[in-house]
Amino acid sequence: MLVEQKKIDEAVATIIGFGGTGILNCVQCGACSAVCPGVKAGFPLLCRNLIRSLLNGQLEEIIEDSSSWGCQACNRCTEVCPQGVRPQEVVFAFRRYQANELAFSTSAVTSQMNLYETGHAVFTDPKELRRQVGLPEVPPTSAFNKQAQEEIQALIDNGPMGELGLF
Amino acid sequence: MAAKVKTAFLLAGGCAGCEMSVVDLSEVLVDVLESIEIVFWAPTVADVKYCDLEEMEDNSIDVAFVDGMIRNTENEHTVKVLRAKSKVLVAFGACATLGGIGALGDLHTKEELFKQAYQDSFSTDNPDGVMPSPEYLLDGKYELTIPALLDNCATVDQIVDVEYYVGGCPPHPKFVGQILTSLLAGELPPPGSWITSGKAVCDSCSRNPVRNGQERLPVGEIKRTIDGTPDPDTCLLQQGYMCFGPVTQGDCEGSCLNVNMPCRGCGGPLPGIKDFGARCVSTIASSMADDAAVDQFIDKYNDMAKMFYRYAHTAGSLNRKVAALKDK
Amino acid sequence: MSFCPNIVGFACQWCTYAGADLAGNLRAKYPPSIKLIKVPCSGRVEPEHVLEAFAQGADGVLVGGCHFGDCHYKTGNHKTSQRMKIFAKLLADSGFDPRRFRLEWISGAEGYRFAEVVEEFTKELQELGPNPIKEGV
Amino acid sequence: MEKIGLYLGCNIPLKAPDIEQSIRQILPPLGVEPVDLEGAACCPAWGTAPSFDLDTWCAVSSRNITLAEEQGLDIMTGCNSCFGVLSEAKHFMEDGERRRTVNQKLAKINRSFEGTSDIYHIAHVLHKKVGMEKIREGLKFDLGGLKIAVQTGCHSLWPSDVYAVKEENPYQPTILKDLCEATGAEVPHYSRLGACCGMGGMRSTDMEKSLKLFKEKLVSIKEETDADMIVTTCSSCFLQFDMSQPILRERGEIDFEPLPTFYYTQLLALAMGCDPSQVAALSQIDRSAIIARIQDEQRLIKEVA
Amino acid sequence: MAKVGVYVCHCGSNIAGVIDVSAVRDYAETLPDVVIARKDLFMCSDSGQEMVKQDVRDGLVDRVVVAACTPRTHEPIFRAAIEKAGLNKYLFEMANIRDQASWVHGHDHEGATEKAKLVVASAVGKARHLEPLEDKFVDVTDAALVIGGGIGGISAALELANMGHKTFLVEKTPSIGGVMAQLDKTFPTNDCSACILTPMMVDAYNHPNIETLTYSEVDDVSGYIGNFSVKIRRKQAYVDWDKCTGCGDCAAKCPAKTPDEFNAGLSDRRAAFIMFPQAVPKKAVIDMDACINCGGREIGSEPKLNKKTGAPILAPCEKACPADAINRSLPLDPGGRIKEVEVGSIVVATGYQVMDKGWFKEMAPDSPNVITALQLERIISATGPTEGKLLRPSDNQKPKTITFVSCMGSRDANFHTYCSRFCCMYMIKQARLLKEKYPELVINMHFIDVRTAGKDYDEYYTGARRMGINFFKGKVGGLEMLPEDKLRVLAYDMESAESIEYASDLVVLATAVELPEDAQGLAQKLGLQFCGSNFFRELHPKLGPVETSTEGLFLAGCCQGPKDIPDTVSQAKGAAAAAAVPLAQGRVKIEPIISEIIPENCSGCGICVPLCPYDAIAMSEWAGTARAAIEMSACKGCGVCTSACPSGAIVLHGYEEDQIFAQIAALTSGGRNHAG
Repeated sequence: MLVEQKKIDEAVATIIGFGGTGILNCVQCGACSAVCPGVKAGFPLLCRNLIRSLLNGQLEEIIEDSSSWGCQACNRCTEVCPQGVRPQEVVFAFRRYQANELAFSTSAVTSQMNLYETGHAVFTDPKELRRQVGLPEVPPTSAFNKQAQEEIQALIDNGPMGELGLF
Repeated sequence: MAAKVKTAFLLAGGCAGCEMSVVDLSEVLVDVLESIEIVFWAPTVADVKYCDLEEMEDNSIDVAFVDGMIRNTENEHTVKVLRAKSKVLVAFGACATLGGIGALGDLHTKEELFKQAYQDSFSTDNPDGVMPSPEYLLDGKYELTIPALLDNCATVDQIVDVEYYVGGCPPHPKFVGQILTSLLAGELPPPGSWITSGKAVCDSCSRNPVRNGQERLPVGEIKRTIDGTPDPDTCLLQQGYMCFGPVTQGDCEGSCLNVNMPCRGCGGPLPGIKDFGARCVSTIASSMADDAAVDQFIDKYNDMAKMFYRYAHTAGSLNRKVAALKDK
Repeated sequence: MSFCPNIVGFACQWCTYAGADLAGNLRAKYPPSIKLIKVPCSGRVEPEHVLEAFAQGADGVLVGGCHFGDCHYKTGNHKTSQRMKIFAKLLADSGFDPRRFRLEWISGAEGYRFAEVVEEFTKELQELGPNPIKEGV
Repeated sequence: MEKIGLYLGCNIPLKAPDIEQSIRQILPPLGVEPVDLEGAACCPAWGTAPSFDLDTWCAVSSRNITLAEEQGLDIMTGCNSCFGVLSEAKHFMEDGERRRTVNQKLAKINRSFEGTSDIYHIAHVLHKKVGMEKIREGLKFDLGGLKIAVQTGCHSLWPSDVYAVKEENPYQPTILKDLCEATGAEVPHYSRLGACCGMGGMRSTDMEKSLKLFKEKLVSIKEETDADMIVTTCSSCFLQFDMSQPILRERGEIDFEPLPTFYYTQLLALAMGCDPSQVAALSQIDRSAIIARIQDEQRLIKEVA
Repeated sequence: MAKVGVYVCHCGSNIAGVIDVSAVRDYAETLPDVVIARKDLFMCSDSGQEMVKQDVRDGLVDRVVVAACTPRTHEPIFRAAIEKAGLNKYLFEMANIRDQASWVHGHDHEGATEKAKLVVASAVGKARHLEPLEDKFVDVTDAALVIGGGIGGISAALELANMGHKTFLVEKTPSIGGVMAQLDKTFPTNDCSACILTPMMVDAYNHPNIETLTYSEVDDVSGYIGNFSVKIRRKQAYVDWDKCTGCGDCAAKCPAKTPDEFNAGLSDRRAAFIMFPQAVPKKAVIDMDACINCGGREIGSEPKLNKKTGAPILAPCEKACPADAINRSLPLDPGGRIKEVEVGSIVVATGYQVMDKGWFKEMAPDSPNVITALQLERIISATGPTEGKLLRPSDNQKPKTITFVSCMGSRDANFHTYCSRFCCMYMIKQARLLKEKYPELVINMHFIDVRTAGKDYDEYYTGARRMGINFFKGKVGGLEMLPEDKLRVLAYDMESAESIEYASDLVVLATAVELPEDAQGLAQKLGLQFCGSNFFRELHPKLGPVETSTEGLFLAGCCQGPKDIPDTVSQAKGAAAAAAVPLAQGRVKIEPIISEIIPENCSGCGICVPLCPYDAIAMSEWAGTARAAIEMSACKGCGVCTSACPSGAIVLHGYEEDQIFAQIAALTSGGRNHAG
């Protein structure tokens, strides 16, 4: 691995730009990784190891790695971090970098489409089930609410997600 | 017999209380009049006109006393004339030296003052909302003028040079007597000075704990004068009644304290002190026990400017400059 | 166009002045708005000093002392706190914007904080504009 | 009766409406009136807007929060993920700069985030606002003798600095334990109490890794507690426990029958005597036997009966 | 009229790299009363100083302003220079244009230069009003006080005493010895702690120049270098120490139990107790907080009488004491008694405490088998609760696997950002001692990284690796409570980038070193300040490591920052040497930067009297009336009274009213409003 300052600066700036503002606080103690369910399950690039790669300037090299999408967003890392890094924000910042480069699994597209169209990331037609348990068929959510859906679409269109060409 | 000392009194924007103090000299005044000749005492006592003053020769008056602050164009004009006619000019009393109570009007705009005085006050009956105007044509033929209110109040020395200052609202008659006596004896401090004992009210106050060999304790609980009745023998400040005696020239010999009221500073600051209100804050705040007492104080006395600059607003180092901005 | 306000700072030599020196050691950047007058203790600062600075046209005045419990003279900063609390109210009630006056506790170990305080105060004064009495008189 | 905005999320109204029904049935008798947040959308889930753009995340979350703000209500969620996402978004919105930017977005749909609504999990509402005493008073059946393994779930524990209500020690959570014990049941400790169940992004990204984690947790429950059932306050954890136990069983990775799993309000609704066909109707694992044990006549509490 | 000379320093490029030094010099020349303005590459160099001295000697200048770095370091240097040239050294003022200008405004050269001009103008303004002042001298009390009886305090006291100075050694617990007395062995030599410490404790106690006051605390300190008055509260022991022989019979009979502090709470002691077997002095104490007043008899009340025999029914402790040292009928003052001593200098060696495990919620603090390293120290100590056998607290069984966790609360922004410095080493020591004694024990140690900077330290660590102790790089994230009171360790191995999980029987936390809670009160009494890490602040981290900003007050040991025993002893001896200087000199100089009351101007209001933090102001008779007066030697020159005096009667020399007003005038004179 070649260590290039330019690449390191670029990686750090990218992560900070996407919300991983604490990355430079990291002293690589590993406490985050010790409690991370993703690390335990075997995702190679989460928490301490992801931050290490980024601090080495390996941003482009790891862009296809799917570990970040295995992050449970549980924030155990944030709770134990002794330096206020908020490692989950770094993981998510990296995810955002990947997403904005369209480097994510196609299966993730469905939930974006669902969100855009129905306001619900998880969407199945609930009418039958709801009737069965004695509830009105239509829930009081955006699921069948045109105005609510338009509002969500306006919020998504008016931001980087809208520019990705998914919708 | 030596020539009598030519003396003048001018009331500027004041209440004439200072002149009452002169009159209160009673028999002493009779003795003094042996040695002085009143050449001008307007508009209160003598039947003289401003034009009489204007016609006098420059430097023809030996000593002139001005009481009251400079509040309108008339005050400003006459004090300038008097200055030219006088060898020695004395700013006499709290208003003339520091601004006095009336100067607190500078915390408000002219409009607010007029509205309050001519419209909103309880006893005013002015359904048409008529406001005084400097010029008025009566019946289409009589041109009447009244003095115009200045934008801001001024002390006498902010308008003309002043040789001596005397504090008090009003100056205590006994002290006035001493001043006149020393004037006549020619025992005067260098020009620019206050004629004063130079000591604080505390120095003559019988309640001052340290004069009685006791310790002065920090003030923990703050009281207003309406809170209970102060013990007449104990220091008022020590009891929590905010007394400005430590900060104030005590030529009054503690008149207010003698009737169980705390000092509010009419005597003015002690020699060498630049700003009465600011110094007063420093002293009074230092005498408090802790921040809690300070909070209690701020809570109980809601307007600090009217509290600490009650008599010294115009002389405050920043106030006149701030007042000049208020109508802008 | 923003202007560089002139801030007169009174700094106790044990804490805030030392903190300002530490900011230098750390090369912490802040605007050249503030100029410090060193005093032994913030308790040496009189309300008159602050008034004078404003009367002379200073855009802001900062009084800096030690944190409570940290005063080299045990309780000097408590007295400062008492005085300046009332004084700030006096300024406000006299019609002068009290935001131009700040009392801050900055220790000798807080170099970065000193820089941050100056940075922030400068920004606020830029928003407030120049001391109005400078033009007023 | 205290009103509170009922924020449903996605899973509960669309996939598990019996949980919704249980919430709607238990709250009024306990003195809380749930108010629908008409038009509420996804929180948005971690894998959507939060994975793309912070401001879009905050905008969608803030829109949901404004639905409650407009009615002057606080928000109550039943889903841990929603609780986490909304709480974190609100935390982000404390930054003035971000609040300005996001409010500019919201202005386009005539909304404005003010930050006046607090965000609660339904467990918090039951624990802090209703209280154990009132829960006990509302019971029809005493669950004494039943053993429950609890699963609090991640998103109401960490990071503790963003939550309006928090556990005294997030590593030893007690809120759900207290709630379950209020029904009379026993809630033994197990070592992987705080461990992740493997649901969420992990399950959609790598099913095998998710199951590996889940199995560890499940085994810890089985071996250390031998519980009669699992009770959770996270609708995602509920789905994992309900869907993945049969898979492990089928693969022969576990040698015991899947443990019936309930969302807490379902358990409480059953204990309060609600109709199981409405409040606990939908699950992969057959829960009829345990429901019968819960609503056994011998458990009837006299005063109520 | 003053003749002010202004000397502007380039400080190499430190100043000149940012500030236009020539422009500042040119500007200085235009200021009123400035007769000379010069510049030099390094004003503090010999040649720079010589330039000033020559101008003084030639009579060209009588006030000197140097525009350079901070007066906090360089004012003394220039004052000394002008004094050598024959000018009163207080006719000097510094303009700080480096630390507070060039170093912080590198992004704005023009702004920095303009600021430098104003700062110089301010210094000149003050200089014009400076008056000559004379140093004053006072005699010194030839005695020292050492606060804290740990290894630091003992070392300092012995050093001072051996130099011939009377020394009071004050310790708050019943025995000297401190934390070191609780330790089993010491790294890197594995010396038995008691074996090397106990002789020193005895030496100190028996030293003719040392008066050891244990079970005592400093109640109040007043005065100043050379003349401190100290009130020491000797706590009530409820045992007559003149009679007590330290036999321990009272403790043996006492029925009341309370956690034993010396054993870090792992065992109980009695209410009547001797702190530890090698205590010095070996005296019993009755802890009234724990005493159960046997027979319902409060201390200070007469015993009940036996109805049959009429004999008094004594408490077990009273009855047990063969030396008649315990008499519960005596109305002893619970506050103890105050002893007042006069000393010339003070060494503070109050030591540290370790954080409680309760702070670390992720570390299963409720488990009895999670312990602090100090607790393990007691477990492996022969005088400890298990008499040195490794048994875990939950079941008194020998653990098979033991885990060490470093950096608990140290290097952690949530608690203490600093490194506690000696944890790595003592963890390795404990692991080595255990592994030597129990080779079959599995020992896993988790570090962020291993820090072994010290003589023979790294060898000690590498040796531990060779002994078969397992080292993991990576901070432990948490513990989970397993059945049988075992703990699941959630750790991480940085080398393999994998998480680690295993069950451990005993977990040892190396919790951070911090000041004890009562340090705050002591700091107030002594006028000590705290550093960013919340230890007592030394005068200068490099050049004044044992001094404090209060003259005559010195620091030793962990109260100044975490240190191991060798460093503590070194610093203690350094502090003792520094504390001996004023005692040896016999008199000390008092800077004349102090307040003075002009009695002519005083109105006798007395406002200033309670304001003085040093009680230096009192009312006294002057010209037949009460006026305030300041005791010069007690004044420390804060100026709090000066600012409060309503009569303007108090002058703080060096910070006089006209000087400060001149500075304000200068700073507001030309304030440019440039685009920012």
